[in-house]
This record gives sequence, structure tokens and C-alpha cells, in this order.
Amino acid sequence: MNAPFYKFDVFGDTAALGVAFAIGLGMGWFLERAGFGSATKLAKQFYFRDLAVLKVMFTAIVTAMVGLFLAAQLGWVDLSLMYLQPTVLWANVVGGLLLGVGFIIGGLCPGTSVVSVATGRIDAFLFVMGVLASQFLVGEAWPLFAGISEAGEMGQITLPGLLGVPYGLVVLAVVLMAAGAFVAAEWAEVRFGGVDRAAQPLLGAGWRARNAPRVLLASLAGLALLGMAGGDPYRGPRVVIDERELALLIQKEADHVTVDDLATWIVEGRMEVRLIDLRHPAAYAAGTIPGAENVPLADLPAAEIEPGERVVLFSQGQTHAAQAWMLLRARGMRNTYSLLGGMDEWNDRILFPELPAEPPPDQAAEVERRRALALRFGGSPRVEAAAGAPVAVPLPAAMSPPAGVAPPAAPIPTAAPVKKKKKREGC
Amino acid sequence: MPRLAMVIDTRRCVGCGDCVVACKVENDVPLGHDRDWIVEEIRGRCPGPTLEIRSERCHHCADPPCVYCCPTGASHIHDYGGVVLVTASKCIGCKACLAACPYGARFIHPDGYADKCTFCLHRVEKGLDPACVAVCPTHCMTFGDLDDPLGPVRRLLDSRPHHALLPEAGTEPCIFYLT
Amino acid sequence: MQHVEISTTRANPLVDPVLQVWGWEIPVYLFLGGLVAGLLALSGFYLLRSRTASERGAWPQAPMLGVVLLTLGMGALFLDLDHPWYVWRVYLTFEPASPMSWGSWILILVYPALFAAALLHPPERVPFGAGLLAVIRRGSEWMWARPRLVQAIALSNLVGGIALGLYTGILLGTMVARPLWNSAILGPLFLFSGLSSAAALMHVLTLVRTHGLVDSTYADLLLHGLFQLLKPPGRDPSTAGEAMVRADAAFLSVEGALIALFVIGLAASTEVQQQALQLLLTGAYAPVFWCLILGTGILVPLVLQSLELAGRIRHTVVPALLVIAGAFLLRWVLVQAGQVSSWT
Amino acid sequence: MQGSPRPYANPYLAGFGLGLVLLAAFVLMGRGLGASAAFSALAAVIVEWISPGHAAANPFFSRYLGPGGGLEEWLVWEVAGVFVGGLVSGLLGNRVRPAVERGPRVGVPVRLVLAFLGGLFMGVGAKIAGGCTSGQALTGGALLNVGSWVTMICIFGGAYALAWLLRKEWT
Amino acid sequence: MHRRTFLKLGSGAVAGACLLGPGVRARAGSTPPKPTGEERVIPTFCDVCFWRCNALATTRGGRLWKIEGNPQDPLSRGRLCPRGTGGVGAHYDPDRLRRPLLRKGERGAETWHEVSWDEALGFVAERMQAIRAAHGPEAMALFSHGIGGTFLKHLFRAWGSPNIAAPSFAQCRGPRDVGFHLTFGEEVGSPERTDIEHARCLVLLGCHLGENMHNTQVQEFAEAVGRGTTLIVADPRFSVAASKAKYYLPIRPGTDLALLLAWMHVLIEEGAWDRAYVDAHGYGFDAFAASLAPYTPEWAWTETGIAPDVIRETAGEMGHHRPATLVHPGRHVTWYGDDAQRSRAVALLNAMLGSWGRKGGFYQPASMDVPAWPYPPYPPHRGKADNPDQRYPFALETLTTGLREATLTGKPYPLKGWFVYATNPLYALPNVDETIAAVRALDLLVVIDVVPSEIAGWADVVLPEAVYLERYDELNVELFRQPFVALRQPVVDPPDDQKSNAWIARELGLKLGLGAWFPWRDVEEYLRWRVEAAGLSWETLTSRGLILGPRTPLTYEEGVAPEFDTPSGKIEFWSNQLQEKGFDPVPRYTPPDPVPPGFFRLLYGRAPVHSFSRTQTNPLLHDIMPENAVWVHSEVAHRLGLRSGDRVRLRNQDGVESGPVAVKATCRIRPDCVYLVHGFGHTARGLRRALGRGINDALLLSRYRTDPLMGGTGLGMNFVTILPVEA
Repeated sequence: MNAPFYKFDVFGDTAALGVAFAIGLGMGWFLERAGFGSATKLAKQFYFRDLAVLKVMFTAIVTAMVGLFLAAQLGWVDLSLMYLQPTVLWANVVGGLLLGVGFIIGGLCPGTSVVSVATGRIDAFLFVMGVLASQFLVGEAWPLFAGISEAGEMGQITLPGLLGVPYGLVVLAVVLMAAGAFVAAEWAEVRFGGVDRAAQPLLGAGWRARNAPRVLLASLAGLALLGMAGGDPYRGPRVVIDERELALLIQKEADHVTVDDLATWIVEGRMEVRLIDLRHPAAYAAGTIPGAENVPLADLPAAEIEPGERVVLFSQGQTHAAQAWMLLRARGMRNTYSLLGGMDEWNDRILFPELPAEPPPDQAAEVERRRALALRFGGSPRVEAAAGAPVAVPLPAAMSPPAGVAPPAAPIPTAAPVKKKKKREGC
Repeated sequence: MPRLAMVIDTRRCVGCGDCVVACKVENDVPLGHDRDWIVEEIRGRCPGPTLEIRSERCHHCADPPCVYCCPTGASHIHDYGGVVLVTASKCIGCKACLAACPYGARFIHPDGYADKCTFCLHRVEKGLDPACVAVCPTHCMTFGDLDDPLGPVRRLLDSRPHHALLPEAGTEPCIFYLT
Repeated sequence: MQHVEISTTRANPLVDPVLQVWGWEIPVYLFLGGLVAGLLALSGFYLLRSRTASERGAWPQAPMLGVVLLTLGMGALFLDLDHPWYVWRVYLTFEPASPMSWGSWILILVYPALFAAALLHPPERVPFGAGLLAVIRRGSEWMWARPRLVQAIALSNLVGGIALGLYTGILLGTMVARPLWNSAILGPLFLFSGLSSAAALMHVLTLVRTHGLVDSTYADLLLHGLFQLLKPPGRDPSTAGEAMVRADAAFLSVEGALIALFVIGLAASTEVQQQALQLLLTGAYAPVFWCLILGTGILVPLVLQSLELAGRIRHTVVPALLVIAGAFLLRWVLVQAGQVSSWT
Repeated sequence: MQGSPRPYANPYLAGFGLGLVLLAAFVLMGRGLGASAAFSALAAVIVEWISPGHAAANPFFSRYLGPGGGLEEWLVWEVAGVFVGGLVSGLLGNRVRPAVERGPRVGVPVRLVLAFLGGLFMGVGAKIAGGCTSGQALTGGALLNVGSWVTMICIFGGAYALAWLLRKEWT
Repeated sequence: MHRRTFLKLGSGAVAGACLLGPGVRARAGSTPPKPTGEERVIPTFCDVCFWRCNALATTRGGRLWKIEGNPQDPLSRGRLCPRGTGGVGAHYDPDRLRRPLLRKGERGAETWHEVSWDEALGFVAERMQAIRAAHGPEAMALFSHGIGGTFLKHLFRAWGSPNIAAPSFAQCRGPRDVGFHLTFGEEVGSPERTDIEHARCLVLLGCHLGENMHNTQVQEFAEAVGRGTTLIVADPRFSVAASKAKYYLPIRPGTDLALLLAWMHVLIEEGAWDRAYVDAHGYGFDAFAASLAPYTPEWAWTETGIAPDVIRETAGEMGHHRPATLVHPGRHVTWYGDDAQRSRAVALLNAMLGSWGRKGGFYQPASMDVPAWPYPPYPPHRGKADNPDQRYPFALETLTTGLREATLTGKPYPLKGWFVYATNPLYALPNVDETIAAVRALDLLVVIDVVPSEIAGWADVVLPEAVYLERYDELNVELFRQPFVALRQPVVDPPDDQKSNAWIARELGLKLGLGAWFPWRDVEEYLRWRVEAAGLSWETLTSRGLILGPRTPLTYEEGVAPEFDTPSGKIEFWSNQLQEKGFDPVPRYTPPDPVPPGFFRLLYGRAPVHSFSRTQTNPLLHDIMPENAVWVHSEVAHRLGLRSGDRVRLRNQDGVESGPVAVKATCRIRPDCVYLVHGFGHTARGLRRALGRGINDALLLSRYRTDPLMGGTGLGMNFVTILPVEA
């Protein structure tokens, strides 16, 4: 399973809009169920009367976080493909504070306001108008805001990355923190909100009401713990691939190109091929196939390769290229090939081919073709001398006209009077 | 009664667009509107696909959906030669014929009525070829009576492989492309 | 896969790069036409079926409303014409092969039927022209006195409504050049869509009236007609509303089934039609088709209506409004996507 | 059935459900939930409708108008879904009613003005912070995004800081 | 997702909002009202390009209606090309220049005020006298294109300046003329003396017949294709001609010479050349043949990318059909700076096939003898400024780029005034910056044109000319299969104060005191004298438009005696002329510059509906092709995330960036090239219709390599990258 599906082109842009609508349906449903269509209910959060906001939000965060973590650990989801809003520290701080101010003044947030409007709240409609108006404001005065929104740029960074601790540990910590927060919230509601203790899920009576959340939290914590056993959830060392498909490809020899094919492609300019030389930069500098770029094997995971690009990988021999091929296939690159035999084969067959000195007539054209190819790529054919030892033949006289073979100094007839022909312009 | 038709040799046609310009001049077609046009259709693999260049226009179908859908009878089959014509003074501009034509041959004239190729009936009645045919520097178009067994149209169709456009639409087009 | 590139020098407005001859006017016309067809058929049906005088008055102002909506629809149609002042040409001829010609004549015939039905239910009060109202009232009484005539009017309403509803779909269905429209299902589909939207409209009006949002003594002709529409003397308005909900649910179900048939029909047809269908199923119109037509236009209201009927939730205008919006979007999308679909 | 609104769901179960929806968004799309960008896109579309040239020239609006922008913006459709989902849930819960939600001590006009004002703040804040409560706090929170946690803390911080001053609005 | 789908979606999603949306339906402006009234047909000859087809213009009630080919005309054979048919638009073009203009603001600011002809010509004369006083008469240069320049050239010669140049030599067909001249002692001429009609095998190298609408050639080409001629096309782009070919060779740009050499190698290898013909007429063939030894098809494959067996097979076809095998010399052939040598190779290949002078090859054209007006002799001059010390020893004509260089450097002597007639050096000459720098260095720039082109924007004086339908011009004494004399005469009156070039030249000549060279009262008198001096009837000519001369033998088979104006009197396979000047006596291949990574070679060409940059503002021609698009190979486009219709910019190796242009993603071009049709992307404000439509390839041609033989400017060494258009 390769998820997120959209990023693996399981469905397209148009279908994504349908997905958006469906996800929105779910989001709207649960927000409304939770009572987030009511501004008064939301505002109570800030007076410790009704901490539903905290409870719902943190349960949701914890659920999604643990679920995602587990899915990543199982290799179902590529966590690195999740869109991560870049952290812009000061923008986050200032924006967050403004959001908080807006929250307490308006009693709603953009998402909940939509639900609130849907359930007929007129105040929410005004709130939505406010948000919309602010967008015109922000748009017109964007240069003013652009500065703030870029202050403190830190890039895409997660808490585990920032703290340098295992991902799972942070997940577990968040779950535990949430559990603590819930208990505190329940207590606060009883204390400030005048809520009957008995009606409180975590504290009160009623087996189902009390235990369902507890079971939920406990199992989430347990799952987080379980997931921690897997180490780093990001894809990389452990790759999920369709072994059968790859095996079939390899068997069908659809995984590689021969040096002859490649040379022909290059010469005839027939295909858009991206040639990647996987060898050490020094080896690359010493000579490579024309048009190749150097991406040492270790840097391959970081290389920017579009999923649809046609890529030919080669190394000195065969092995590294084949391994790199696996890496790229596992990344979902479909048009990836390795160069059979690598540079060694290129040298042997293209640059310095062994050619018979006096080929039988039926092979003459082919021998000539190979010779021309070798010269084209800067090599020279080894010719089997009669003795058998390959001897490099001198290059043909560098395509220069044979000097000194001018025609015998036949008396050049005096030029006939040039007839003046009418000339006209026109390109 | 002749059945007027056109045969266009796609091998000779170079897609220069002379037919398009000639039509505009001859028939005073408003700028930004085309009664005839050039289509280039490429099929096959690179390099060396096949390229078919066609001069296209109203096909003057024997079974014309644009005529059938017209609520006022403005679109009609002319008595002479089966030419499909529009009477501007009857057209209400409902655009049903534009939607009904699978070839996109019609357009709304800026004056509000549906307009299209007339096979240059005003020229044909004088014994001339349509302007597009008469002007073509490659001589790729032949115009005449489809039903005349000895006429140039029939003879070309009998001697050369050809196809019509969208025969599956069932409109029986009267323009044929030699391949 | 074979590589195909097609380029053309043609650049006719409305035709290139894809056909766009019909903008908002035609979908509005088809929508209102369908709505009126539904109103006609429903009121005709009730007029025919009702036995007592009080029952006959169950849907008194539907015809009047129909006149107004149909006029609006024809206004939209008129706006779409590029040679509008030649429109009288339509009535100098009858073109049996042209659905539009049929439609023009159907509209001409529907108007008298609508007026006759409207005359049967004159408003109680009007802001001015009381004298005229008295004349109308007398005419109305004269008509009621002749049951055969009333029956004939009812029948003409019913038949006219069905013809009008079918015509709106057939208009598109005969355009062979547009593969997406090339389906015989469009006629019944638009008919049932019209019926469901008409039932929904009546439901809305019942509720508005039930909730007393409008002063019933307000004498404006149109509003009076609107809000008196579903006033069933001697009957609880909510029951009448329920009847409409029931009818609506039935029509919606049929509509859903017809859409399924439409899709299956195209999918089982030629390649061009399958490609045309992809415009709806996966192409540019897919989100609107799936989410707003099938989802919130049919399925959501169906669920809500069944819950309402089961007494699980209150009657609200929400499902009815969703149905009406869905019915409009159905025509919108079919008209737009159909124009884009082509043989090439 | 006619009658009083039904009670809200258990917050933990509602939260669990919301979490599953969020997870579905992650798995299907590789992105989380959001709302504020839908408003930006809508605003951009409106501006473009009024003055296409102005919209194209504006760096903020033009960002929301390219391919995949405008009404094709993912979040626009998501928010449309939120609306319908909330509506359906409200209908089933008998909670749809036209009303102005307000604290016991403020009048309707005041509440409406404050709601508008709150929307303004939120809109500006969301654009600076790079997302609102849904886009930053909820989504980013689940992804353990540093900026999102900062934003989340600041949202609650800002709200709690002002809560005392505004107690008359709500209590 | 694209804009269009957004609109559709948008319309569905916010149906309500869009109901009231702008229902704008773009309606293009309509053509002038259809002329009615009495029909009159007036013969004349066309001037939309230089082919000079004879045409019949029809007026109705004195207004121009249409233009058709003259059926008696051997050139058009009664059928004009789209440009000729669309010539109507030139007369009705609303953007035409109307009155003489004097510059008001800075050079290049396109600000003028209207003046009378007397004032404008007086100003010009005054400036010219000043320039003569300071720098001599040779300091004036004339850039001219087409037959309309005849009287201006006469004016310049009478004035004492030999610096008269047309871009058609150094930027176009010069290398071909030189290559053929060196080989056969004769040029191909224009119209080309190619007997396409009878060719059994036709070879085109980068020549896109059908897209370049040289009327007679295209008609013969269609005839040949219809007849089933074996067509061999080598072109990096799958041109229209390529689509009709039996063999399409998608050659790597810049390697045509390798292909030619390999073909000749195969002909020798297989003994398929015309031995008898070469023995009879060739000079130095054995040495030439020996020089071909290394150029095997296998070697050529590695350069051209054309498979060796294809090279052998095509060479075989050529040999099989000889001498009716025509290797077309092309027309615009200034590609890579070795163009004269490449053209020589074309000539040599034709010579090996025996096609020169033979049916289906190159025929011997003829013309009629029409005496010139007996003017007094022109005054002597210092020699031309374009080619000091015969730097380019084989330049047959004046080099435009040489004049530009002399203007910039003041060597060999300063050039201070330019006349520009019916050409646009900003489009025609490579490296626009250099041209502008030269213009800035001038004391006087006079532009005579029908529309306010870019160069007019830089002029001190702009003189509006009547279009060809409104004036007389010099007689066309055609050198062709069948000779004829043709007359251009006014069909309609100029709509405003436009004047013919002859009138302008004469009036200016009189103001300059050159009355001795303008003894005729008006051009009609001049023309009538010439026609009658040739023993022809003026009345016949005015009523028929042309008078045909006797048809003479065209080929050796028909009895033309083979003559070669070369030093050896033979076809020079080995050129001692070249060797003496230090050049290769036989063609030698040098590989082209490689395409830098991330770049594409910029190719350009013609479209059938436009002539250079002159016709984009013609309403009728604009209508069918309003802008150009950049052709990009479909796989490249896919990799770059581009689809047809997307807008991109091109930036060349020197950082010159184009405006936005639409992409045409197509498999009709090699992946290492992009292609533009020349002549678009106008920036002159007065060309309202064409302004900003498409992009100008000439701006991106900032680099050129000069042909050492003849000074032609090879333009094929420019590379571009593709940039997305920023929102």
C-alpha cells in the first residue's frame, strides 16, 4: 500500500475535490456533533466552564497522530510526503495570538463558523463575513503582512526533529500529556462550570460514559508504545515494494538498457533520457558518457527526480546501478533503467570495441558502424591484427581534405566573359 | 439534379490557408469568424508520425442534423445540389444548429444569425468553382457532382482511397478526403 | 498508446476551443420549464383525482405560480437568442423534426391550460382591480359548474405538464453531435427531476405558510398566490407537506434510478459516449456531479426526507431547498458538459 | 420530530471521529484539514470577478488564482463539505435554528459587531500564522509540526489572556 | 487543472453567483462593408512577397474587393498564395501610415508630428546635403527590399553612394548563390531555376516548402507529390514537407554537411554518380572523390543521428533517379557560418547526379530584353563600405551587416545616413542591440514604409508609401521558364496622403539637384518608354498585365549548350579559387557547437500566411495566424510540466528574455530544439493589431557566426531555455 494516495497519483486533481467534499462532510459532522456550531459553547472553554474544545481537539490530534504514526511504521504511509506547513516562528507567535484574540472576541474559528452558519446562527454569518473581509484587507495590504509572515523562518521541522528524540517518544508524550489535560479538564469543569461530577465522563458515574474514553486513551497510548518499537517512522531504510512486479520486470529484462541502445539513443537524439552517473565524482570527472550528470549513490535519495522522468542509471559495473534502480523504483519512479554492464561495458563495447581488421563482407557495415560510434564518443576501436593482439588504429585523417592532391595543373582555361544575369532581391 | 460534393487530396494539401483567406474575401466573412479552416492531425509515434492536413468546412451532409433541429426552417437543404443553407431572415439565433453540428461548422454571425459555408452557391450557379477551390495553389480540391459517374469527383473517389469525417455520426457528409 | 495531436486554425467564438453556445440562460430555462412541468402535472393530477370541492382546492395557486415561472423561463430563453426579434418566425411553421419547434408549440398550448387552471382558483383578494377579480370569480364559478370542463382542464394540465417535462430533456437528447446528450433517458430524467423540484417547491411553500412567516392577509397577488398555494382547506398543512415530502421522495428515487440508467446507457455505448461520460464521472464536472447533484441533490435529501417521514426529525425546508438546487445543477452540468463533449 | 435539540455527543467520541477524519485526509491526500485558505480563495475569486487585472497583479490574490486555485482550491470543496456535514448533523440533532448566540449580558447588535470583529482578527491571524485552528493547531498538531504547536499554544494563550477582559461578553 | 476546467467547475459550483456573471462574448471587429457596384478587373502584380505573381484585382464601385491569380501568368498559374489573396487587407489595414512624419521626441520613442511632403522631403534633402558636405555622398546607405526599391537605388547611385544593401543576401540566400556560383559559375536565382515539376526524386534539406509559400515552387511541389515523386526530407522538425516524404530524416541540427558528404561518399562507393556527365563537365573530380573517403555513412550516423542504412538507401534513391534528382538548394540558408561551403556541397551533389541543366534538375531560365532608360552615367564613388579589403572575398552583393559595422566603427569611412525601404532591420539583422547602436550613431534615418514598423519608430523622417495596389512600380522583366514582362499598376487610389516610391525618389532627387537623372515627368511615362523601346504594346500590357516572351530551350536535353562561368570553364569539384584565398577547395565538415545542458537550439522558419515581419498587421492574414507559438517536443513539455497553450518565456544564452509565448507541445520536433515562426512579437505601438502577439525570434538571435567566404550571418547558434511565466 502506497499512501498518501493522491501523491501516488491514485486519483487526480478533479477526484481530489470530491475527496475534499467527503472529508469536509465528516469534519462538519463531527464538529457539529461536538457542539462546535455554538459560539457560547466554544467560549466557555476560556472560562473553564466547558472544556469540550480542549477535549475534542486533543482527542482528534492524538487519534490522528497515533494512527498516522502506526500507518507509517507499518509502511503504509510515506510520512515524508505529508504536507508540513513550514515553521515561521514569529509569524506563528503573532498569528497565533491574533487568532486567540479573534477566538475570544468572535467565539468561533473559521472552521467552526462554517458549521455554525450551517445550523442557522446569524452571529456566525457575521463572523464569516469578517473573515472574508479580512482577506480583502490582507490582500490589499499584503506587503505589510508579508514581512511578518516570513519572520523567523525555520523550514519544515517537527518536534522530534527539533528535540532530537525518537518520533514515537514524542507521540507517547503527547498522548500522556493529553490524558493529563483531560483529567484536569474534567476537574476544572466540576470546579468552575458547576458541572455535575456524575455527568462527567472521566470522573463521573456510568460505565459506558466513563470507560469508553478511558479505553480509547489507554489503547492509543498502548498503540503509541507499540509503534515506538519500530523506530523512525519515516520511509527510507525499510521500503515497501511490490516484489512480484519488480521480479517480473527484471525477468522481462525491462529494467535495463544495453550500451548499444544507449549509444544509439544519444546519437539519434531520439529520447529524452536523463543519464545519471552514480560513481564517485573523481571517476565522473575522469570521463563519463556524454550528457551524464553525476549523482553519487549516496546522494541519490536526495536527488530531485520527477516521477515520470526517464532515467538511466549507471555505475562502473552493474551492481550499484541495479541497486540504485531498486531505490528509485521503490520511490515510485516508473521510467527507470539501469545501464547493463555500466561504464565497463561502455568502454569495452562502445569506446574501445574489438573489431576485426578484415571483417567478412556481411559484417563490414556493422564493424564500420561500431568504429564510427567509438570515434564519436572519443574512443578508438581496437583492431584484431593478424597476430591477434589488438592494436589501436590511427584516427582517420581528422576529416580534413587530402592536401596536395589537387588536380594536375591542367591549363586553366581563361574565364569566359561573365554574362551578367539579372539578380533580384527576395529572401 | 446534381449532388454537390468536394474531394480534397490531403497528400497535396500543404495547409497554407489560402482557402480560408479566399473565403473571407469572397464572402465577406467577418473577421474572427471562419467558414472554412485548416486542421492538422498528427498520429503515430515520433519521429516520423503521420500528418494529415485537411481543409475543412460545412460538410453539406445529406442527413444534416442542423437542418432537422432548426425550429423555423431557416436551416434548409437548397433545391440545387443538396447544399445546406441558412436563411438569415428566418434565423432566431437559438444556436441549436451549432450544438447539433458534429463538425463545428457553424457560427453566429455578429448580426445574430447562424452562418456557414454555402459552397459559394453564387459562384457555382455561374459555373465557377467555390472560391476556396478556385484559389488553391496545390490544386488539392475538386468540386462537382457526386452522382455524375463520369465527373471528376466520382472518378477520384473511385480511384483513390478516401475517408469522410465522422461517418459514425450518421450525417452522410459530402466532403471526402483522399489519403 | 497512439499519439494524437490535432490543431486547427478555426477560432469561431462560441465554438472554439470547445462548444459554448449556451451559458446560464438555457439551464435556467430548462430548470424553470421542468419546474413548471412538475407543477402542472401535480396540480392537474390532484384536480383530476380529488372528489370534493375542498379537495380540489388542495393546490390552488400552483397554476398561477406556473404562469409566472414559465414566463421567467421563456424570458431566459429569449435572452439567449442572438436574433431575438425574429422569434415570431417560430410560429409561422411547424418543423416536425425539430424538438425546439415542438417545444415552442407545447409552450403555446400549455399557457392556456395554465391560465384556465389558474382561473379555477382565483385569489381571494387583490390589491387593486377588485372589479376584474369579481369577473374572474364569476368565470371561475361558471367553470366549476361544468365538471366535464374542469376535468378537461385537469387532463390538459397533466398531459401538458408531462409533455413539457419530457420535451426539456428531449431537446438535448436529439443533438446527436453531443455524445453526452445522446440518450433517450434525458426526457424522463428531466421530467422526474422537474416533478421532484416541483414537489419540493410546494413543500417549501407549505412550511413557510405553516410557520406563519407571512401575513396571510397580505393581499399582493403573487405572494398571496405563493403562500396560499398549498393551503388545503380543511386539512392540516403539515399533512399536505408530508404528502409532498412523500411524493418528492418517490420522484427523487426514480430520478436517481434514471441517472443510473443514463450512466449505464452511456457506459455501454460507443467510445465517444464513454469519453463524454467521463466528463461527469471523473472529469472536470465530476465534483459537481458526485457531490452536489448526486450527494446533496438526491441522496442527502432522500435520507433527510425518510427521517422526516419516520418522525425522527422535524420537517425543515432544507431537503426541499437541496432538491431544488440539485435539479438546477443537474441541468447546468448536463448543458455545460454536453457542449464540451464531442465526437472528435 | 418536533421538539428540543438533542444533546451534543460525548466530546471524546466526537474527537475520536474527528481524528479519524483527519487521519483519512492524511492517508488519502497527504494533507490535513483547513478552513482559512478557502476564505482566501473565495476572496480572490470575488476580486477577480470584479477586477481581473487587479487580482492578477496582487501577489496575495494571484496565489489563489492559478491552476488548482480559485474555486478549484481543495479547501473550498472541503469547506463546502463542512457546511453540508454540519447542516445534516444539525438537522438530525434538531439543532438547526436561526439564532444569535450570545452571552447573557450582551445584546444582539453588540454580539454581531463582535462576531464580525472576531472574524477580522481571525482572518488576519490565520494568514500570518499560516493557518487557523483547523489548519495549524489540529493538522499540524497531529503531525508534530513545531510551528503548529507554537501557534496552538499562542491561540490558547491569546484567548485566555483576553478572556478576563471580555468576560461580560460570554458570562 | 487548467483555467478552462476551473471556469466550468466554477460555473457549476457557484451557479447562482455566475448567473449574473459577465456573459461577455468576444466579438471580433468586422471587415469593411462589402463593396458593391460595377465590377472592374485590373491586372497588376503582387508585392506581399518577392515572388511577384501576376494578379487580377477586382474592384466593385471603385472599391477593392478581391485579388486573384492571373491565369496567363507562368508564375502563379492563376492561383495566388494566401498572402496574395489576403493582399486586400494591406489596402484596408487601419494601421497604415497616412502622412509624412517628422520625429518629435527621442529616437525610438515613436513620437512624431505630421508634416507635408514638401516639408518632409525638404528636411531630408537638407540633412543629406549636410552629410555630403561633412563626409561625402557615400556616407548615405540604403537598406531596401523588393522591386519597390528600384527608383530609390537609382536615386542613391545618382547621388553618388554605392552603399545599397538588402538583407536577402547576407541574412538569407547569399551562401547558396555563392556556393553555386563557385561550382557552376551561376546562381540559382529567384524564382529558383529548380525544375521540381519534373523531378523524380526531390531532396529537401531544412527547406520547408509548403510552409514557405513561394508560389510556383509550392505548386510544382504539390504536383510532384501528387505524382508520387520520391521525396527525401532532412529537417530537425517534422515539417509539412516532411509529412509528405518517403524518407524523413530527423537530422541533428548543424550536421547537414555531414549528411551531404556521406551521401556523396555512398554515391562514389556504389558507383552511382553520373560518370559521363562528370567526365564531360567536371574539374578536379578525382581529388574531390578522394577527399570523401573518411565520410562513411557510419561516421555520418554518429554526427547526424541518421542511421547508416537510411543514408545508403536515400543515396541509392538519388542515384537511381538521376539526373531527375533535385537536391533543393533551399532559400534562407544562413545557418551555421559554414553555409557557403554547405551550399557548395549541395551544388556538388547535384553535379554528381548530373542534375544541373537537366530536366527534373536545374533548368536554364530566359528573360526578355527591355532597354533601360538612357540616364547619364552615375558619378564615381569611393567604393562600398560593407566589405573593406574584400574581407569576405566571395561576397556577391552588398552586406547589410557590413554597412551596420561601418556605421558603428566609421571604417573604412563613416556612414551617417540611412534610408530604409520596405524592410525592417530590427527583424532582419541578427543582434538587435548592434542595429540600435548603429541607428543611434546616425545623423539621419529615413524610413519609407506602408505601416509604422519597429524601425520606423527610430526614424527621423517616416514617409508613408502607397501599397502595391495603389502605385506603379518598375517593370518586372522575369527570368524564368517562360520569360515575360509584367506591369504593376494602380488598382485603387491611396486612401490618404501616401505616395509611390517612384514619386518620392523623383521629388527628393529634384530637391537634391539630381534632375538630370529624373528626366521623366512621371513613372507612367518612364514605363511606357521602356515598354515601347522593347517593341511591346503599352496598351496590351496595361490591359493584360503581362506580355509573354518566346519559350526558349530550358535543358541540355532540349539543346541548351552547357557553359560554366568558372575559372576552369567546368563544374568545379575542386575549387582553385577557394584554395587561393586560403579556404578549403572541397567542403570539409566541422561539427556544430553542442547544445549546452538545459538549453534547446532555437530554430525558426516561415508560415504560409505571413511574409517576414511585414504582414502580421494585415487584418485578413492576422485573422488566420495572429501569433506564433514555440514548438516544444511533447516529451520535453511533459517533463517541464507544460501543455499546449501554456505560456512560457524563452531566455537565450546571452540572457535575452522574450515575452510570453504559447507552447505547442508536439512530437513534430526533435527534443533538443525548439521552433518559432519568424516575424511576430511586434513592439511598435502603431501596429495595434500585431502588438505583443507572439514573440520575436530575432531578439533571441543575439549571436551569429559570419561565413568567412561571403559574410553571411549564420543564425543557428542560439540556444534558449524555457521559463514558466510568473503569475
